Amino acid sequence: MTPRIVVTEDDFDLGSEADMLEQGPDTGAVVTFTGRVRDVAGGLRHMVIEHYPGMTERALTDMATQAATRWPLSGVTIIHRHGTLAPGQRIMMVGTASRHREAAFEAASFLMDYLKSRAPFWKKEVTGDGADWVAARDSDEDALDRWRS
Amino acid sequence: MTPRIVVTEDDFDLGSEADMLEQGPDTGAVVTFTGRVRDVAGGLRHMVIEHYPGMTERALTDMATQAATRWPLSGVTIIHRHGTLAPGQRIMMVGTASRHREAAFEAASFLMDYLKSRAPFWKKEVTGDGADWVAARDSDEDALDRWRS
Amino acid sequence: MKIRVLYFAWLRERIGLGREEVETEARTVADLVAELRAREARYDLAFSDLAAVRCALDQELVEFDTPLGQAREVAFFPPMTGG
Amino acid sequence: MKIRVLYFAWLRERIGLGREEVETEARTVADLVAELRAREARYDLAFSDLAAVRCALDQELVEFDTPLGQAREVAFFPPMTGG
Repeated sequence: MTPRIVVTEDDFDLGSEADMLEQGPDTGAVVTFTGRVRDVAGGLRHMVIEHYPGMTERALTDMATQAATRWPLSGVTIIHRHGTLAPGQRIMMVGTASRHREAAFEAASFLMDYLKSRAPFWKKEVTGDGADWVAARDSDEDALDRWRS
Repeated sequence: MTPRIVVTEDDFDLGSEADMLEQGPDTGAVVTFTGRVRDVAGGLRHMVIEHYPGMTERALTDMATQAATRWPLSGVTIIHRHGTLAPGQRIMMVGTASRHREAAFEAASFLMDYLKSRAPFWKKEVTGDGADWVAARDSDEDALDRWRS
Repeated sequence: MKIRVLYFAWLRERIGLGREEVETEARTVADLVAELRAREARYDLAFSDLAAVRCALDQELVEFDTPLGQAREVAFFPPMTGG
Repeated sequence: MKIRVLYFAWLRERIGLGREEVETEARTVADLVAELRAREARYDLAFSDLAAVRCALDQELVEFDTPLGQAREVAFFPPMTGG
């Protein structure tokens, strides 16, 4: 299983990404998570996502590999955009394919938890009042606890 | 939030279903689960899915309503096919949209657990050796325990 | 009273039909099952292991000891295997 | 030794550059931070609350007490907010 890792300024097509994950005779379950720019109080003009080229791809590949070690996965896709994104635009997706639903759900949830606080992306929100870097949430850090065993 | 419930013989388009769920200014997270006909030992010719028209739609609507009571959801989609399906074809999907990822993940997982053993669908596998109704798994019944509180 | 009885999956196949109208004085679902089993061997066989049968009254899952009441439709089927 | 130092997000903005080559004899990441803070007020300000700063050595997350060793690249940034 070679994970599909994409870091890009461009949008992606969820349908064709899911189609790719569905291939293979033993894939019964595909879970996708898609994250999208929400509007914020005060009116979001756009969001700017910065990342650390090189480390980003390494970190995402490492997470996908860890997931494939913990669950029997036939496919993993992680796509994350950077640059300037307007409200309503897609930011990222993870997709997991497995024989059974539990593995696909858990692996997708694991990948999201790690991606939130271990992949080198930073979000800045630009509103009419100025620009602010999004603060990390303690709850995102806490979410990692359930995967430590 | 009016759930989108579809019981049909036809295939569906995951991309456009996810697009519909992504609408709305406060939707930050969309989770989809897609189930697909796996091949089975002995060589699956096709699967036949029978359902209970009328009760099926009621049961799925009821599950979606329960999910929306437990989690802050801006959208729920459940699509389930019936009739004859070949290996590799999509059987069903659930999709959930929310402000935050935890709600979208948990609600999708909840819907799948209920759908597996509380929605009136029955699967029959047709192989070269004959036809057999798929037996319910105890683990599917057990999966419901975690949602009882 | 007259009630519509539906059978699904292997219950439908063993009994040989998917629906029928039944005239019954049964008080509960279990009483109705007993009447059906007394009719013919194919019913008796289909209902021989009730642990493997589920039932719905007017499209709601119920236990076998549920009174039929004013129900218009009762359905029998194996444990569900959707998803 | 010479090491490439990268800054991201508000650290980049406060320091006013995204990368630089630094000549240092620092043993650990923390020693390097101390050297940088001693240079100029903008560095001192950027690193004033280390609890809000994360670092990576050759693109792997590490603690501040990690020896620089033969590392060629060190990066400083706020807690990550991907997803």
